[in-house]
Amino acid sequence: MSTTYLEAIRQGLWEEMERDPNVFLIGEDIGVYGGAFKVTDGFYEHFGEKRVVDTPISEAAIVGAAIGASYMGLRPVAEMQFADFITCAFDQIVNFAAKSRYRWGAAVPIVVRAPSGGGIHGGPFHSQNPEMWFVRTPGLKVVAPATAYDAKGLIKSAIRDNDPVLFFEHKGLYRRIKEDLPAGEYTVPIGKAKVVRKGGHLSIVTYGAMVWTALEAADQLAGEGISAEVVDLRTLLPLDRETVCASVKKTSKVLILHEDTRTGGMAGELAASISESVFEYLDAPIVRVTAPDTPVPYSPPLEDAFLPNTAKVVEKARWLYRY
Amino acid sequence: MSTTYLEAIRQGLWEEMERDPNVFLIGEDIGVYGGAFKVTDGFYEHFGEKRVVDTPISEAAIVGAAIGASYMGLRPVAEMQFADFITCAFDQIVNFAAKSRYRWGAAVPIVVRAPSGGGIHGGPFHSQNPEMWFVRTPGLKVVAPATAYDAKGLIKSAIRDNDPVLFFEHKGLYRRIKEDLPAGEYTVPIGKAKVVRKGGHLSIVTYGAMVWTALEAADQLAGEGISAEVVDLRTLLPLDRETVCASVKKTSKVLILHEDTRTGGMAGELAASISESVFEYLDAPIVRVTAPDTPVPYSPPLEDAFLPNTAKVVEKARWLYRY
Amino acid sequence: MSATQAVPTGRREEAALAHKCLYYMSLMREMEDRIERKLYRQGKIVGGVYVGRGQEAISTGAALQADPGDVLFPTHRDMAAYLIRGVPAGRILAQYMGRADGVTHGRDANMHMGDLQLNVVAIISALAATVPVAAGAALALKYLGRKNVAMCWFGEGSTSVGHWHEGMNFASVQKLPVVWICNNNQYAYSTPMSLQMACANVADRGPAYNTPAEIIDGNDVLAVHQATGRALEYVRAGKGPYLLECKTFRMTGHSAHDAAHYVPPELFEEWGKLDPIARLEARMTAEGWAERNEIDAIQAAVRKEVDEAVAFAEASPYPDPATLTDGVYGDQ
Amino acid sequence: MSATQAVPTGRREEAALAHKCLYYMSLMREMEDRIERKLYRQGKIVGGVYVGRGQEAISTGAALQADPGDVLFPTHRDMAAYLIRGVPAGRILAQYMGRADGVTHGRDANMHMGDLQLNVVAIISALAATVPVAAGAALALKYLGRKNVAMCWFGEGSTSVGHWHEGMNFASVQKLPVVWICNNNQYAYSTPMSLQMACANVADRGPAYNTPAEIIDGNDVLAVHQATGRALEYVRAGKGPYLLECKTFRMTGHSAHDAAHYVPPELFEEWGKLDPIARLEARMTAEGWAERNEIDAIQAAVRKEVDEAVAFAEASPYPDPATLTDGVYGDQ
Ligand SMILES: Cc1ncc(C[n+]2csc(CCOP(=O)(O)OP(=O)(O)O)c2C)c(N)n1
Ligand SMILES: Cc1ncc(C[n+]2csc(CCOP(=O)(O)OP(=O)(O)O)c2C)c(N)n1
Ligand SMILES: [Mg+2]
Ligand SMILES: [Mg+2]
Repeated sequence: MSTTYLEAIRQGLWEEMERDPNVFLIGEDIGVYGGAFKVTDGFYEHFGEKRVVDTPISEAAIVGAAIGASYMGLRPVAEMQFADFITCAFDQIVNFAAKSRYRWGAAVPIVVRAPSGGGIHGGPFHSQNPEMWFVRTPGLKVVAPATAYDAKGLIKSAIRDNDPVLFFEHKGLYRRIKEDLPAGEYTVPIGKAKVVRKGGHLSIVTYGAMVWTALEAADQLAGEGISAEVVDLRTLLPLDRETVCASVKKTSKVLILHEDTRTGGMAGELAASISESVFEYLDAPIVRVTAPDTPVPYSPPLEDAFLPNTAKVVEKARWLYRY
Repeated sequence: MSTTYLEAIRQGLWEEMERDPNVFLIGEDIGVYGGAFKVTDGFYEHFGEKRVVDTPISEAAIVGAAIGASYMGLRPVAEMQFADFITCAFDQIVNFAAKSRYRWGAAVPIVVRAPSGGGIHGGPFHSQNPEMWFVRTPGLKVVAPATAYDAKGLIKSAIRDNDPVLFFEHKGLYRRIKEDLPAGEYTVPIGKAKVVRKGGHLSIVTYGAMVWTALEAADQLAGEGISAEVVDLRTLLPLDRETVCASVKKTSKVLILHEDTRTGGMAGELAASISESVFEYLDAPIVRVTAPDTPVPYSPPLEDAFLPNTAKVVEKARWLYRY
Repeated sequence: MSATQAVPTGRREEAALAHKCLYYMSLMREMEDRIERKLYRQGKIVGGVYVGRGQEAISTGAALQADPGDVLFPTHRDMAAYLIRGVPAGRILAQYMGRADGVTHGRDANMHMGDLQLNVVAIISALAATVPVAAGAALALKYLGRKNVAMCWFGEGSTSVGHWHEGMNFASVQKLPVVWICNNNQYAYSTPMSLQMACANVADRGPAYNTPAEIIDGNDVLAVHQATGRALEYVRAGKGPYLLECKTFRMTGHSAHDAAHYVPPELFEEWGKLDPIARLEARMTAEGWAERNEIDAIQAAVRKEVDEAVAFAEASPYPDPATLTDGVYGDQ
Repeated sequence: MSATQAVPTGRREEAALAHKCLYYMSLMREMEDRIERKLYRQGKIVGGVYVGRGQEAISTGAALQADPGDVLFPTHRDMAAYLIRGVPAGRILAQYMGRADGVTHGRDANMHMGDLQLNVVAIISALAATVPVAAGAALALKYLGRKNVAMCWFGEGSTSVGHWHEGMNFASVQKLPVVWICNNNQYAYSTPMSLQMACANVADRGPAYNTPAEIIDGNDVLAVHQATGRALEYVRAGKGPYLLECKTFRMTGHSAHDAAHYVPPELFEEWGKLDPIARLEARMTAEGWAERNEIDAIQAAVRKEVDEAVAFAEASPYPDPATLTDGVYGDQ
């Protein structure tokens, strides 16, 4: 029975709540309503109001309360209704949660779930990819699954992790992708990238919804005799530099793809890492395919132009191949 | 008469307030007290409470009010008491100010001054370099002067700029550096880097307080027959990729230096830009010298180990030279 | 001598005001009905749709008191404020449809629109973020010696946001000329008042800022109009901010995709009887401010105006993707 | 039969409490005097120094009411809370001096310290950030069925911060077991109450959260102790949070490098007469709770304890730079 990305997250949350009575959910409209995207639909009925805490509109209080509860031994999973509102909880995340263990040894085992990403015509405040505000903040972990399998396995790992984990769920994938999940319980380790398609001519390094774009591009490129390897980062912090560099070592050419805007994006960090560690293996410039440096526009033709897509990846990959 | 970095900023603010009655200051303890670092000492007495607005402890309201006032035609200069507290105004900056012009054509000509940087044993919350939270946010401009001359010229340009400018003043430089400033009025353009020392063997690209570290390192390297060019970015967004790439084209080797932590730091963006644009000119890996990925520790021996310094730069530069 | 002329002067003003109120409330209602029940279902609006059905009295009654130089900060449920400011209905519909003639030219969605020429400021999604911004606009009005004020709306749920508190506090300390207007529709998305705040009224928060706070019937447009008049008098006199809590009810789901199963049906029923448009119509005929046929004429005019606006919006092209990166900066 | 034995039981308890209060207030005073007036001037403390001189009654009176299982969230002016919790004086001084034996092992500065074993949580610099965190701790205590509460201090200036409002509101909606304690020392850095809030008292903000709020004399340690008792009774009964506003005065600059020229000298004079330690001493002798020589003995013991603590701290090594990157993550 095929499981959607959304349902996979649901299952992961449900299983962890069944497993550990200290796991609880906190957020806006997650209880009776079941969450803006219905990820927690039915949780309130099953687990009760103690473990599914509906809050006022107070992102800072949601994350702050999660931190405080985690100090007392609980395992809070906070939901941002949209990832865009995480900016309202920013100080709590980057200053309170991220630095707690380093400063005074107090672990902050919280998860902040945040539906991010575009492609649903949500406009500038319901489409952002805020990951880089956090990838640059030591003490946090940042996860961005692309598949239903990984989404379930990573949410479970995130809940069990002893550090604050930001869990960016791509809302465009919620109901778009499906796969068969194993019957038994499993986790996916935080901090490990995955080669999701093997190839020899060039590497495409990406994460989140763009993994599907990369795979489509790789398919198309294969038809032209170009063999692209696709690396799905899965975790953005800590970054699995080894897997990325191993792929580049093999292919000698790399295209970095992300839905996020260009300047200060993940591609920068990857480019630095690659040109630091495997420079001698590089046979071509490091190429980026990203959104341009603008807010996410609302109107469909504008957003379509804004988002990276298969055609843009194929074009750049061809150029790279021929280089 | 030699002018400190702090005094240069003071002068720039003062001159702009004299020039344009719509320029005003807003922040905590900036009035009667003259600001935590005394940057606005004497302004309240001279310009009065209308133009020097002391606020409650409300960073979001400070920036929000600045935005609102700018919509009405004023030119607000907001002060964060320490750059670290800018996280409390995060939503206002990255969502309200940054996106306003793009969304609905409403310019937000505000300046947010933020004393940043370490080396004063301020600990994790009085030493941060928050620039990358903003460099990754389209619609903002981010400035980080290294010299008294640039500090004055850039604060004046920032005030005249029609977009939101984050002005990171390195608090470690406030009273440490001095220079003679021109008698007449001048500005320094936003968006232009500067080659502050010419050299042929390698480029050191940096900004803020690290410019002085780079120059010291270049001096020392010169003694060993290694000629290092030093590029001071001055503006971090929009980034002057041309000046950086031109230098790399010339030297073929580049060391990127910043006080900020490594992952997701400015060096990443620069590395991506360089390996994208001037890859063929590179004769060696792109090297980074940065702080490690930890919060800024308080104790002097820890902070000394944390901060990049001349010795670390020289060592890496030597390696690069020999490569 | 027509019926209207027979009315004494004071009554004539009341009648004229009632006509205006009815027109704008009805126009807002018709616009939103068309958006939510037609265009959205036809797939012509691809982003979110939030309407102010049942709450039209608040933006109408309040905005009609404002001078053109007063600066408005409406929420996603205050469309009448735009209409009163003179934003053309067609451009609002084009906005919803992501067209080039939309108020933001397709850059932003639905009620995220503003026009500084008309002194109306665009919200961002993050709730209550306009509260400190409105305080800043008020600061500027005072700074510049203008006699104008800022008028800022927010939902009761938005009062939980830290920015709300900071803006309310700052404005009160600085005695800024701003009228705060709470659309208390008793729900924030699915969250009822009881899970939003422990106090019974948003007005109970006035004393925290030493800001006078008045509770009014938000479904009575003339009551809102009058209360806003009192608030404006206080605020224009330089006494500082004033808070109006308008009790109302959200006669719809949170957005077009929310069926509001969590709202007890009795509440819809009860509040349905207090519909501000029906109430005003009844009052108008009862007071002799209008004949039934005059009211019908207003409604017909409104429908025609919206028909034309829809036609305008549908004829508007989509924005040119070539403009995608324009206007991030002023010196671009 | 000694003088103490002559005191009836109730009085004996009062006397014992007064002794304890005097000891902790004096210890805090002596620690901070040594830090600010000696170690800092000797250059042995390189970071910021903030003291609670004149405010010792608040952290002392309140923290002495707490059970060890109650979770404390003190501010930068509440050192007594740490001492009462059993954080050794020497480790606190080592903390200020950035030494390996400091509570945070040199990682963070001054009062930025905590110990979850002792149920005391470290502030971050951003003011009021602990308020929602304390609410979360209280939520967990309730969740886990513990009978304990959270006790969270903040300055009056911190009540302007959005996080304060969000935390207060959330705690009240959820009826969480938390006692809020405001150190209202009338200044926030250089900012007086009048520029911080338009209301006269922080307690005026209680109704915004339907949280009972009591104003007490923050320079009377026994009054603070009693009021905290009342608050705890209410809170432990599951009735929700309780707010205590303790009026006091900051008898010092904001930090060691601030001469507080902006404070009218009369205020220092006036409040100097209300010094909580001198007042308690006077009361103790007046009530017959202690002879002057017993009080002198307490003060001598305190000085000796601090002498030893200084020696401990000065003997403590600096942290090893090789540990710089340890402990950013748990699985490192
Ligand atoms: C900071 C923030 N958090 C969450 C949301 C998602 N959201 C949009 S509207 C809404 C409810 C708003 O309630 P209220 O302020 O009462 O206004 P109403 O919609 O009832 O008019 C929520 C939670 C948001 N827009 N901003
Ligand atoms: C969010 C934030 N803004 C600014 C500061 C700088 N700052 C440190 S203490 C202080 C004053 C605090 O006043 P109050 O809350 O009354 O506490 P007090 O120091 O008077 O005890 C300020 C402004 C800060 N620490 N955090
Ligand atoms: Mg509402
Ligand atoms: Mg204070």
